[in-house]
Amino acid sequence: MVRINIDGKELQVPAQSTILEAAKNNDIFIPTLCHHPKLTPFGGCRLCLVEVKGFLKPVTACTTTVGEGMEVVTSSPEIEELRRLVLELILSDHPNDCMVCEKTGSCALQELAYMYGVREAEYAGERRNYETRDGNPFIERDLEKCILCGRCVKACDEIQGVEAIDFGYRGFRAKICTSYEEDLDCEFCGQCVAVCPTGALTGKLWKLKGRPGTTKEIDTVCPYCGIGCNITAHVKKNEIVRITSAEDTWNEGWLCVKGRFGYQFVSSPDRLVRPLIRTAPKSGMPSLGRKGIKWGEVFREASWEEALDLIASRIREIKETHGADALAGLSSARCTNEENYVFQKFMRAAVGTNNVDHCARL
Amino acid sequence: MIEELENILERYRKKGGNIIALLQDTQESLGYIPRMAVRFFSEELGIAASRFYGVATFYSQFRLKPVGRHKITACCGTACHVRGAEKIIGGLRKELALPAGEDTTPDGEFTLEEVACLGTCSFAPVVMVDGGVRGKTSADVIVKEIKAIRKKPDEG
Amino acid sequence: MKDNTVVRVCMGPAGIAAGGKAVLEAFRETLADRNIDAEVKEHCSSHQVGCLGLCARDVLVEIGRNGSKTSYQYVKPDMVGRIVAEHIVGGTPVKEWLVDETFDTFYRKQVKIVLADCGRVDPEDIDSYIAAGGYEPTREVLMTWIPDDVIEEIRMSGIRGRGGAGFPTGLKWELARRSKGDVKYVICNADEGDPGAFMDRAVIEGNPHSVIEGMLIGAFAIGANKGYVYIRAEYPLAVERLKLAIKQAYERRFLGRAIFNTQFSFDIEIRLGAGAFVCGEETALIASIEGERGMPRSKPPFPVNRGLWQRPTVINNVETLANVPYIIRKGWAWYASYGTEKSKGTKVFALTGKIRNQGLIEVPMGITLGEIIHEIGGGIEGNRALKAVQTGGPSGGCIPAGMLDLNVDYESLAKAGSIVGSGGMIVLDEDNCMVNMAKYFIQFTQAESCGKCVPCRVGTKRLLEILTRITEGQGKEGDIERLERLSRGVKTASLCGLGQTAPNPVLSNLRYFREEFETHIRDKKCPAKVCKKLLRYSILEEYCKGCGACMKACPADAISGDKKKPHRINPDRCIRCGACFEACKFKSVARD
Amino acid sequence: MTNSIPEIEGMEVIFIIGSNTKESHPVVANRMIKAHRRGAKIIVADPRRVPMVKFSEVFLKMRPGTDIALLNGMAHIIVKEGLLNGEFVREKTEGFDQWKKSVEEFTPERVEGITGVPKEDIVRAARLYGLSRKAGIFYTMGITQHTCGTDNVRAIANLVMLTGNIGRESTGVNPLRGQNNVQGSSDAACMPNVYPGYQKIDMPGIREKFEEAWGTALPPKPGLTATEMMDAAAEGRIRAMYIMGENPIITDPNMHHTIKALGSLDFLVVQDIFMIDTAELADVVLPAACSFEKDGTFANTERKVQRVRKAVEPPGEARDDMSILLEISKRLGYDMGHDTPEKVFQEYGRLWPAMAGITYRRLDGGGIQWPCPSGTHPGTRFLYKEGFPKGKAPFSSVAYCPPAEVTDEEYPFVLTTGRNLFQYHSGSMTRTVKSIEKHAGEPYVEINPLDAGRLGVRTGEMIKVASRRGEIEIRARLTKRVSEGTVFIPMHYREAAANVITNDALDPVVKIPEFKVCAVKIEAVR
Repeated sequence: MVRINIDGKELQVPAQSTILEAAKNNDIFIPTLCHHPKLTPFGGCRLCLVEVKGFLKPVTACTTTVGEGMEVVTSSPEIEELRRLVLELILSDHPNDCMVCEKTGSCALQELAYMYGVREAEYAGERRNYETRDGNPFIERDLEKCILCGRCVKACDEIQGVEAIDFGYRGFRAKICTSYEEDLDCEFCGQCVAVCPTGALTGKLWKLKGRPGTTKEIDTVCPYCGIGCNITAHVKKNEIVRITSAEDTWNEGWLCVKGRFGYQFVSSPDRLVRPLIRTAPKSGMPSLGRKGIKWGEVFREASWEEALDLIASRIREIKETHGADALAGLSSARCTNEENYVFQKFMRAAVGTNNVDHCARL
Repeated sequence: MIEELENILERYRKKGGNIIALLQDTQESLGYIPRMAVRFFSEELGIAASRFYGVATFYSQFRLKPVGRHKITACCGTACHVRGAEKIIGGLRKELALPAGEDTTPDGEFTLEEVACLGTCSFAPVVMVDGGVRGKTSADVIVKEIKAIRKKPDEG
Repeated sequence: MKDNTVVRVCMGPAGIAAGGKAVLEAFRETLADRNIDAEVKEHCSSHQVGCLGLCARDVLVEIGRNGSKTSYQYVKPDMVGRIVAEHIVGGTPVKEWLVDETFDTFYRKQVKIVLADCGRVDPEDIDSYIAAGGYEPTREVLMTWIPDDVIEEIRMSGIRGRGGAGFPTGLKWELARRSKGDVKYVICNADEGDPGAFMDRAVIEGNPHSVIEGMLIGAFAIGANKGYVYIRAEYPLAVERLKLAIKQAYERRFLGRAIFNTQFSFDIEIRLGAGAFVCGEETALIASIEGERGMPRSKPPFPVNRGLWQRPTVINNVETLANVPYIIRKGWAWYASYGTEKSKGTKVFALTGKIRNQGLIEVPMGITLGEIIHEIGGGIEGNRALKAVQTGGPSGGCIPAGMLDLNVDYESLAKAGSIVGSGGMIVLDEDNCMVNMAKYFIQFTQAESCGKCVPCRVGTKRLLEILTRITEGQGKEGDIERLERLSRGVKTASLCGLGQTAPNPVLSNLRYFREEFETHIRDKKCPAKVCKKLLRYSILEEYCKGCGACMKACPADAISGDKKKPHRINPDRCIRCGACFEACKFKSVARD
Repeated sequence: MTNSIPEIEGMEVIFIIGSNTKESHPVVANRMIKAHRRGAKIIVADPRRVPMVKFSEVFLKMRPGTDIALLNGMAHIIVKEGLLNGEFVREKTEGFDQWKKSVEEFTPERVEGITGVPKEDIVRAARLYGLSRKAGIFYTMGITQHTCGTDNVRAIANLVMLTGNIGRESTGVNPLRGQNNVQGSSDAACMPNVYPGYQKIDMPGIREKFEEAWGTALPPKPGLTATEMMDAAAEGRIRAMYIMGENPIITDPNMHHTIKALGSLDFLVVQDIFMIDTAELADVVLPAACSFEKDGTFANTERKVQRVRKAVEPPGEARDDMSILLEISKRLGYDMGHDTPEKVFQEYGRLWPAMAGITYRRLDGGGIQWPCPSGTHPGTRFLYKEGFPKGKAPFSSVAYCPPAEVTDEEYPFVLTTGRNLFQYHSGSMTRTVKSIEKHAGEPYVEINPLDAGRLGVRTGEMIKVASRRGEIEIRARLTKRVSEGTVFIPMHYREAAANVITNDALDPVVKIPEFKVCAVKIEAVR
């Protein structure tokens, strides 16, 4: 631990922490755009500039580690003027379409622009414009909204180990690129989307479905692999319109392509919506994806009452004629603990057999 | 092309090097950095292709498109600037009818390159034509040379 | 006939540019024809600076006979015959072709340390360097000194980084020595990026071993065993010479293991820059040597603590290192006897622009700008009036004509709003537009910005846009204030040296030539008549002979008029290309 | 898992065998990459050059089905070079000396012969793992889906005990579960031989306890496993099946056999969210709710129980599985006496001490890892801190035996099956997701370019892959990922279902089929 002084507050902070971390942990606000707590520092946006006694120039709080007896000022007229100018410059090269931007409401840039009351850019000038759009099916890349903070590049490298993207070109032409600017072809984990502070990276499925603040958010668990990542479902009009994961979950907000973008099955038109009872004899062979089978000719829709009664009576028959062990049940690794508990209890206590298993082995 | 790339890779693996060196060798032997070269190195070395592209687009030395048969290098150093380098470049672009943003003629004959400083400031304005230095020169002089090159059948 | 005549023909880039090859051939042939057994040497190629340094007068030819030397300037092949006939055979020099008197004043005020051996030694032959006392300092240091002595010696000499920032070299070495780490590096920064500066190239081409020696001594001082020279690929000759020099140094075991049979071993590798000005910045240079994009990293940590591959690293520029062996040889006191209290020793400048004697000069720190311009430089070219002197390239600023008594040293230049920088010194006359100059430099830095930090990436772009519109007659009220605010912001908020100094040309030009900016903005006029879009062309009827030359020349059909009758320019059609102005033989086209 | 996922960051050595972690458990891979960035050394053993190899120190590209040889070989080296953890072996294990003999024959030379892995690499891997006292092993179906699956796991256990790499933070053995609640459905005893919490039904007192709790008599003898059920059905011993959220036609080996089995049932109920392949053979199909449409809990691969919360209403008349079962149960004259998931969970906790301390309220503060015996217990991040439950853990000698089906002239290629990053299991969910289908909607077989060359097959061309059990036509994907003589087909695609071909030979103990190895022949389709 070292002793430092931020804005007159005497603080004890871990020796290796940066000024920014020290400030954050003590609820002292320093604006940032390129910094992300889970990624290595970058120091590009210059918003976290602070004055440190003994230094000739302001330094970036995100890259400077504390030292014993360090005296830091996080806000002064000079510093605020610099931050304001930086924001003006960023906005001078940023599209003005917050009204239709998926990020509105959760956009770090928008929030800071609001805080500093920066509106039309004093330094209006040429803006990047990129006609070509990335054709990948998952991630919308609107590079005109990119502020070159490099978070996506780091997430792709440090977290996912894929390095599908990197900085390309330089100066005003600098741009986040895939190799030879081909369409993104990666693991589509969307960590880049998760860390993007602006609307540059969003989900293609999200488009105009509903922005944070206008949706109901429910914390639950990913329906896919056995890792059980914590996710938040964003719901609008009884439809899941977005899946996100909070930074403070045990999975640190990281997900995979299935967890982040694989939620459409819930609202699929192919979902079963009514009990079905077979009318035609069994063909013996399933269609295995062959199209054009009319289920109406094989099954008829039935009421729950009828379906459940039928099942109960058939089970009773078979049990009476062949014994309980002529029945068997397969439960599901995709159902909840409670349902699995009930299922085996059902087979054992209600049906009377231990012929119960699930697909753990498959 | 493949065996050239393999040779480069061989050298790289022997003396050890880095992305820049690899790209410099590639450009040296191929004249530019083809897409497939990057793919090849990326697969062989397990270095992400995006990093090669990032480096290749950062340094002005690297070209992603083939370079023209004849190379004209105009110095834009300060000394040359104060002695009218802009005028020369303008004149050459006009003569070569270079499309905006392009530095090589559509027929792949000429590439006009602008460099920060050739370090012969005392001879400003300076232009290099196929490696030959032309000091205290002017647009007209160079244009004449270009016309001459156009006339005589290329021996290279 | 036997003769001890030596003909030296300047074959440096400038020499070659001026047709040195042809002259060289001419001499070889003529002498052969007359079967005179005289040595014909490529001269400036190795001694481009050392011998004459007045490349503006290339092709320069030096004829040495019986110890005496005579120099000819502006030699063309067709002049060779006569020179051979009258001078070499006849023994009487061709007066009218000899170099003129300013030739000597060019030297009087110079003090040569770094450049001293350039020209005396053959850069392609290590022996000639050794003969001139080369590698003796290294031997002495390695065998009889301890690292702290070396650092002390350098510290006392007061030498400061010649690359631009002027950080005390001794202190840098001391910090690196104290920094913990078993592996340390020395990097020679030969990525001479400043347009208008070429002393590093000259030193490496003229005396590469002095740089190697500087690195050796520095490495010994900080405890490094590996060094890199980061050099521009645009300097093929320098690269070639350096490679050769390193090879020879290895052969003599001045590099490698157990140098001079001591414990000390040191290796040098060359890394070619790939064309990025920003790589002159320490941390960007490091990234580049590691093979990555040359994007600067935030400091602290400083390279002396965590540099190349996270190891302690000292980065010195070529000129700095080339000084080291001489300081060791002659002692700190001798070195410190030159220069001012805070700026010791000499500095090499590349004197160019609208000045008579162009070329590299080495002067003691503290010499006045006036001495450089008028005595060394021989005054302004033609009979135009001096307007300003630009120093420090894109990171520097302009010193107006009125301040010629300014001392040239780190402090004084800084006070005047410019910097010593890497030593570019461009002389501007009344035909140079200061707004255009500011625009030129911002254009340069903007194109070289790496794009990592916002102030530099977007800020320089906006500066350029504002300057551009001013030079095109679109300047708005308040633009000067905009420029000032933005410049101040970019200076303090940028991540690295490039951005932190990029606005200097704007600020200093605003400081000394504000009214020129105002004229551009308010009156839409360019006093220096440089900014095309602000020029107005008209035909002075009284002089016009109606020859029609201007009409032919005009690409926009803006000129009309009957033969033999005064022509007229239609201002609405005129695109201000100036073609008519140049075409008119009767000076009847007016431009204002 | 004996460890929890965040512990991975602290591991010195990570030994991944038979797990394509980056594609099957991507977020675990993220942790491994983090560890790697902090200097952890990664060993990967796999027949394929799986993505994690990019981060590995050593890659052991082994022939499919030779895991035991490899693992015994590593043990052999660790013993011979004295890298073993003597103290741990003495105090925590038994049967070492006898076991030791069993690995003597597994010399690097011999193991190289069997596995095809250069012996230098085997030695390097053995030293890395053997010298580390903070190592974790990770495996999945690549280990278990073999006729020798149980022995594979034993061989891993031996390695772990030999080095004492277990029972501490960031140190242990970690099977990664394939589906969101495999752990949970095992815990909850959807298994033929145990009651909830792995309480053996044939252990004295256990059945009585549950009969008392459930207020009814319970069948005494263990039932059949899923794969045994299929055989029984085919033979007519099983007459009716109730399948909830499973798609055995696609996921079971030897599809034709499965179809025959299910086809011969008198009565089949399928309860699912889609009209899955298996449902097409059903007599009654019931529309169920998916996990976004109900409340409950999942237990993940690290034994962490987490809350599942209802986000949307089920479509149409679809109902959650639990209430459906409760209804039928009532109709069968048995009222289970609880109606909400929370009440079910409470009963679950009452009957299984390890779950007793977990409540829905506590879960709102984040997941809890069982064992969690009391309301104040924080849960258990890693297992065996206080040694093994049954006292000393026994070394068990495992002999290497080749796969049930080996290659021959007629069937010269080894087929191994698995998953890819984009699709999930039988595809019933992911294959309805447009973007995923657009990107990874087509079945393919990975084949080594050299093999393809010999067969005259180019990337994208259709080829026929046939085994003794069936054949499919599928697009070739040429890649060095697979070695010569080996081909790989992902299991997800019904239109070219790998399980038409796979072998239904079972592991004698846990009855897992040998998905990972079978012999096939390949020809170009012209």
